[in-house]
Amino acid sequence: MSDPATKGMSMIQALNSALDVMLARDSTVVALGEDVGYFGGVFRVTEGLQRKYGTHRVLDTPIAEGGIIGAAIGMAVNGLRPVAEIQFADYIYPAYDQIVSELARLRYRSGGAYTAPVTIRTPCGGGIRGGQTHSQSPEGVFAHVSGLQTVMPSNPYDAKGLLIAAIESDDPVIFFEPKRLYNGPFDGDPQQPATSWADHPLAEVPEGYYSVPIGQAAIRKAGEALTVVTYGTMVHVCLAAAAHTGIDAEIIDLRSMVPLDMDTIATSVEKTGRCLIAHEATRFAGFGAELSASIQERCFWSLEAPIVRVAGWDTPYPHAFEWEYFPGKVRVARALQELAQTVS
Amino acid sequence: MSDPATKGMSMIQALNSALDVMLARDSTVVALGEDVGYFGGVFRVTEGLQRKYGTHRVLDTPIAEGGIIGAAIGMAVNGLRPVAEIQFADYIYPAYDQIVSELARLRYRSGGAYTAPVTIRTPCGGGIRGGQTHSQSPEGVFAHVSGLQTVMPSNPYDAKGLLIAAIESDDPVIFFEPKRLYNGPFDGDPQQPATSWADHPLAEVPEGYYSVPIGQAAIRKAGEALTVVTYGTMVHVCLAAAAHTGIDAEIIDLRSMVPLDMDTIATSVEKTGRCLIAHEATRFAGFGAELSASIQERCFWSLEAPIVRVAGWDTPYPHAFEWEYFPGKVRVARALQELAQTVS
Amino acid sequence: MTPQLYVPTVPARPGDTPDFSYVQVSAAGEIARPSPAATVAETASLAETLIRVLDESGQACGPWNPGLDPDQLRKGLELMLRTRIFDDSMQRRQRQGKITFYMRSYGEEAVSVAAAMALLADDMLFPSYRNQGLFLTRGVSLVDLMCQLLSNTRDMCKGRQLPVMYHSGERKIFSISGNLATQFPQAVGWAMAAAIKGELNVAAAWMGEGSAAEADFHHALLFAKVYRAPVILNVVNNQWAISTFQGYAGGEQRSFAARGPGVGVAGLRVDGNDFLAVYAATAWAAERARAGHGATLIEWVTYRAGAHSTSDDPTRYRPREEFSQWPLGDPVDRLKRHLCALGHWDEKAHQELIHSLEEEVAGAWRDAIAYGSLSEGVRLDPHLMFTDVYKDIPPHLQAQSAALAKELREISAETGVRSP
Amino acid sequence: MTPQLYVPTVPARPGDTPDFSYVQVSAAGEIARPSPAATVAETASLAETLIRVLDESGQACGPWNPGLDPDQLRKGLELMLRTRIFDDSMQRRQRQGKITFYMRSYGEEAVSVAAAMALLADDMLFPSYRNQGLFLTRGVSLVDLMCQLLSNTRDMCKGRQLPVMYHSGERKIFSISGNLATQFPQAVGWAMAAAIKGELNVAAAWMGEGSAAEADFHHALLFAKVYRAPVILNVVNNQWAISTFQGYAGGEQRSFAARGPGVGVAGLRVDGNDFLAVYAATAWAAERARAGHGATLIEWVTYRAGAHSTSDDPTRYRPREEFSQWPLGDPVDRLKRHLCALGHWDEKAHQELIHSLEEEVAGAWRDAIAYGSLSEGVRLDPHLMFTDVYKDIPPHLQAQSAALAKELREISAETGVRSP
Ligand SMILES: Cc1ncc(C[n+]2csc(CCOP(=O)(O)OP(=O)(O)O)c2C)c(N)n1
Ligand SMILES: Cc1ncc(C[n+]2csc(CCOP(=O)(O)OP(=O)(O)O)c2C)c(N)n1
Ligand SMILES: [Mg+2]
Ligand SMILES: [Mg+2]
Repeated sequence: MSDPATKGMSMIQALNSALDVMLARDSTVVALGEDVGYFGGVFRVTEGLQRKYGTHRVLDTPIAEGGIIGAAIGMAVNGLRPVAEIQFADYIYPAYDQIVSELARLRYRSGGAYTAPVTIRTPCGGGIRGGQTHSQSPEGVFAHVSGLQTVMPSNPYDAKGLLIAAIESDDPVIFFEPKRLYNGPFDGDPQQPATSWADHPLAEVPEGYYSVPIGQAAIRKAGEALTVVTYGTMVHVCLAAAAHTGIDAEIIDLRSMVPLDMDTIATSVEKTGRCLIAHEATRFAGFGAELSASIQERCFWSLEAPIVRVAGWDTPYPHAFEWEYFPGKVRVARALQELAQTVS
Repeated sequence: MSDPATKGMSMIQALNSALDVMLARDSTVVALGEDVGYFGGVFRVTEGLQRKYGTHRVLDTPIAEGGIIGAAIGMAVNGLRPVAEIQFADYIYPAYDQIVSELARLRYRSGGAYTAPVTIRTPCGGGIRGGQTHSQSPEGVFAHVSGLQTVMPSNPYDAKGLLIAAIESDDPVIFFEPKRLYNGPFDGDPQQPATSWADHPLAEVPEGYYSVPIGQAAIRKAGEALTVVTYGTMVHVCLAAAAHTGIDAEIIDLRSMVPLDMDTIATSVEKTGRCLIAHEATRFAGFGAELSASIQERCFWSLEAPIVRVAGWDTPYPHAFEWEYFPGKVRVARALQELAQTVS
Repeated sequence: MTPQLYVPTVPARPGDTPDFSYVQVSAAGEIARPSPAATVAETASLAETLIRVLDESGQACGPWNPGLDPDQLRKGLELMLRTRIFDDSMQRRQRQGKITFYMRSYGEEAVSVAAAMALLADDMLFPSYRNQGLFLTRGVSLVDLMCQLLSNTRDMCKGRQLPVMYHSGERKIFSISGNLATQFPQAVGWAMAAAIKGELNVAAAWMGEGSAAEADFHHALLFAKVYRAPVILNVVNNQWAISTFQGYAGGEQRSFAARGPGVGVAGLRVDGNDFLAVYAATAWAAERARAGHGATLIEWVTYRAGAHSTSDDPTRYRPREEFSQWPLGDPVDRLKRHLCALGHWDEKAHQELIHSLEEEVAGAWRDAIAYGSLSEGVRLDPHLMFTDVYKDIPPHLQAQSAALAKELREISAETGVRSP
Repeated sequence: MTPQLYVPTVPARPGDTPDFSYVQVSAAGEIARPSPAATVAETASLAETLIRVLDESGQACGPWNPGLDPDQLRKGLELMLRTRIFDDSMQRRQRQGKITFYMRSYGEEAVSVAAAMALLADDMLFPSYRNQGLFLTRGVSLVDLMCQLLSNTRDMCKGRQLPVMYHSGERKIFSISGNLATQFPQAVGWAMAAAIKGELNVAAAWMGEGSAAEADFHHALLFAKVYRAPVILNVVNNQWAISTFQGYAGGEQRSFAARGPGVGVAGLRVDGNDFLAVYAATAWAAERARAGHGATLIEWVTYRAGAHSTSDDPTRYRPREEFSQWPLGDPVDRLKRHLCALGHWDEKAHQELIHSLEEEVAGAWRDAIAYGSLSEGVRLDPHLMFTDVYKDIPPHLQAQSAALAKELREISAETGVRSP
């Protein structure tokens, strides 16, 4: 089903391409959100799409996240496949009720009579000096809600393939886009100059249709010493930290939090006996807690050391202390070293 | 500071008494919410208070949870101590943005210049045939949010003492009231006749002012074989399951999820080497995940078996299958037996 | 003057004499009927008055008279009566412990029945929990509704929803949510999609006046205005939201309908107990929407004659005899009087109809109960709990389903009881 | 006719000629001024017209003329100019990389300055991010504002907030939120508390017209109506919300002010670039609130003359020359012309004022930068990150603070760099 012609794309271009492909293939696909139409979105993910598909397929909306999702649910019930953008994940909470009480439960409560295949795209994460209201990673408060799928790609190839899979999914998807990765990978060291996606192997993206299945993790680096379970921006940080320490880590990029690919995780942890979980979101009761709990339930007898979580501190994301807050290369590297050295 | 005269009270009476005491002691305390005024609340927790303190201290509100919390924040900024009722925890989501983005962050973002000591009371949990929208336990999606305290009492004594502590706290509190316990303890067996609080030792409640500190767990039953960490209705279910199985469990009633009393938990788990976590909320990425993750981080070397979670299934709370859904005595007993028997 | 907090007045509490002087009533036939293509400004006054067709003597008056034929009128009467008799019967079943919960629409039957009759079969309905008349008018069978109430083996909701939270995929009636107001922006989105697809169907949604305080009401109105969505937004002002009087929802000295023109959407305030007015106003709004002139907000002035639900006791917060003093009367009585005045109906026919409907409801109950209930007879398979969370059952739910199966086997092995 | 989705018209996009024919402008002095004690119905027409005082020639006309003395007028002009010069200077600092982000209020200065002058010092203000004039008028020092922009050691927000998200506890200005609209119901709650306590202060809140789509706007209006809260709800209609034209916020053929009367709250539509009209309308609403007659929704018609923020490039979505065609002109120019016409001001005084304000701003910057910035000089202690999450630092945050301390020590030991 995949088109062989590929092109180097940034994550923004890859996401734009996913929308372009799906708007062209499927007349029921519509995109909507604040500033997504004429302007093409504040991060330019929907650039050019309204010009190409018209104001009825790519809609500017009022600034009302609850209204956007409420309307998107209704559209989906009437046979469309809406892709709604929430401008920043920090601003998704006004839509929380429509997502949790309605979108997640419609199929269930109606015994399957009604469904709403809505995709909600939203930029998340820090590293762009956005301060406490442009940096959040709220995947944890969606992962807890039965009925939703939650996805977070770490590279252009997955971003496009997963977004297409999300749009095609008959279940709702919360699609988090780590905004720090929009224009290039980021290894967590703000002192280094920013890099672009050019020449990154996972930025070589098919121009046409393909999809990456929701619910399958990817092993970004095989290794024997320990397992790192992570997603989003932290994939790159963990790769850099492993390289920096020279520790032979196996690095798993979850790609989807729900459904969770526990088999890939467990196979690795059973092999290595050690596990580090990394995410940008605050630590307490974050998604890393579920990972840790599930892993120890399944792999307890293989564990040679406690499972370690590296995450954002349990505070809002402060503007001035962005790099002291961000779980960067140094923090991950230190944790890797300690974990590798723990003697059981 | 405590008044020695005590009286047998149901949890509803104890909560009412807490509000009564605080409305009388502190002229800045106000209570507000849907049907809380003239009617006294759909569960009658605010019964008689408007008559006693007037329509300016005990307010009926429009049906707009977001508006209620938004207004309560503003009242608190202007020197009041509002106690807002959300009629069912299932209906708290329209207020999620005001809680997460505003209530939880005001002190932080203003460098301490502004604070909002709001208490949000809300009935949670199942067991009353309420179906999927009158049975939820959403503590997990609040525990993840820095800046909030989350509390859930399991008996009248704690309910009154913790509610007074919550109202007096200068930080916001989400105060969950397990509605199945309003009128009596519940051991999780729906075949048994309902019991009342009469004669329960923790239903002997001081009539006057006292408080139970937020952030301190209580050991409900000392034991050596394993540790049970739980809260709310499940405290009673776990006590019954332990009695049923004869397993010498140490049963910890958290009372507060945030701040979490890890010292009490760790002391116990280090002693017993085994731990079961029980809550009614759905399991995946629920608060039990944080408990499991934190416990294995701190007590890993003491653990003789994997930490076990018993929780609601990862589905909405279905009307017809309430008892198949509810993590009742049988499910907990089975898990206790397995945990006690796991050989390391 | 020392400031003090203003709180809305509640005209009468238990022990007081009912006082409906706050209800502004126009004379039947008095209000003009502009073209459904009129601008919002041209219709603004309609949000302030009360559109009425049936007068006290049972005559249909004025430009809003929809001119229904006797068959349609009799059908309307029958559907309202069927709704009421069904409601009363189900309330009794709840009192007998056969179902766990019930909510009647007593006194508000016209709002649902006449609206459903005025709309087309392909128009999409987004009801609240007090619109059983929509289901009956669209022909959903009593047995199907009862099986939902019983959470039995034929429950359309597969045991997941509280009683009354029906839906009908086939009859284009949306799934009722326990969460107030959420269906409003969804209806607007549905209507936007119809316009996007170039289809002629309209959407209609209902909520109570208390619910209009919720954010979703505002979002719906605003999106409907911005995109001129072909939707009818119905606010059923039955004066009460559980114990809370409509003044607390903003109804004091201000109609709910006026919020429409406030935002730029046509607003009508209509006698909700006047079958003909409900029909005519709905038809007007549907014509307006279908012709591309946009949405209408309709406030139906009515009275919740019964308790909020079977969990409620209204004598704690309002005078017992309020309904008897309600200035807009009873919708069933009023349509009956009209039909009798026209010579198309009489007391005997009425009693026969009631009798046959009671038989029908009783018969349907016998059929429904054969599919089991929560307490007796066959039961739904508990493993249905794990389906429809997602389209396919993911691995973690398969594992949980298996764990439950084991639990249930062990319990029945030990106790002979089929459930924990 | 085949239905199709309606979408609002945007009068001009890049390359088009600016078109402001949609803006309904009344003549200065034309609109009557009812008593602040008037009923909502008596004031309803004020939501549809445009209250203006200053005419094209700089004369103050009609009943809304607040009759300010020359000192007040000069003070207003100076505060608007100070705001503008501060804005321009900070925007340059952002371009130079000295601060990370900035948002100007260019073209909207009167909305904040005149309002703050018309209110009492104990009235509580709930600003949006485009109300710096409130802070300057209340006398918050430039240095304090700059230190916030710099997230430096004297930052009132202790490094936590994005630039421009100020507050002033002392001057009763609430903390600005990054989340749009959330301050609106909070202001209503603050006002309700004032009434509960029997205090005479009013609250005032500001948001953009785009933000009025949010639920919080609706909640605020409704709670203000129900409890007659002493609050002024200001919607600054500057025509744009980032790239989104006000028609998408519901402004097409409908004023934002009309949403007030729609719900039962007084609504005024006012020329926001007319210093005298802003002063007068604010004073009217404050008097109304203080006397217990309830809230007012005020729509200020103005134009966002600059970019949305330093992250924005408006030439991508609107004609570059729109502001020059804006029918309500520039608030600074208009007040200047008025003062000159009265003989209380001249070009020389104006240039001297500009010069001295530029000096003042430059001097304040030198003072502010001495407290450090994100990239140079002394820095805030990163452990401030862990304070104020709660009143006291809980154990888990103490542990995290200690972990960070260790991390920072190790980093500086290894690299000599003070931060990761
Ligand atoms: C979001 C939400 N908040 C609160 C409730 C609890 N509740 C159920 S019905 C009701 C009253 C609704 O009144 P109204 O909208 O007037 O409808 P009516 O019952 O009169 O038909 C309330 C508060 C709910 N179901 N959902
Ligand atoms: C809840 C929320 N949604 C979205 C945003 C992103 N955002 C910031 S400013 C803005 C436009 C606001 O426009 P308007 O209210 O008209 O104010 P103006 O900028 O014109 O002063 C948007 C969409 C946000 N900050 N908060
Ligand atoms: Mg009602
Ligand atoms: Mg604007």
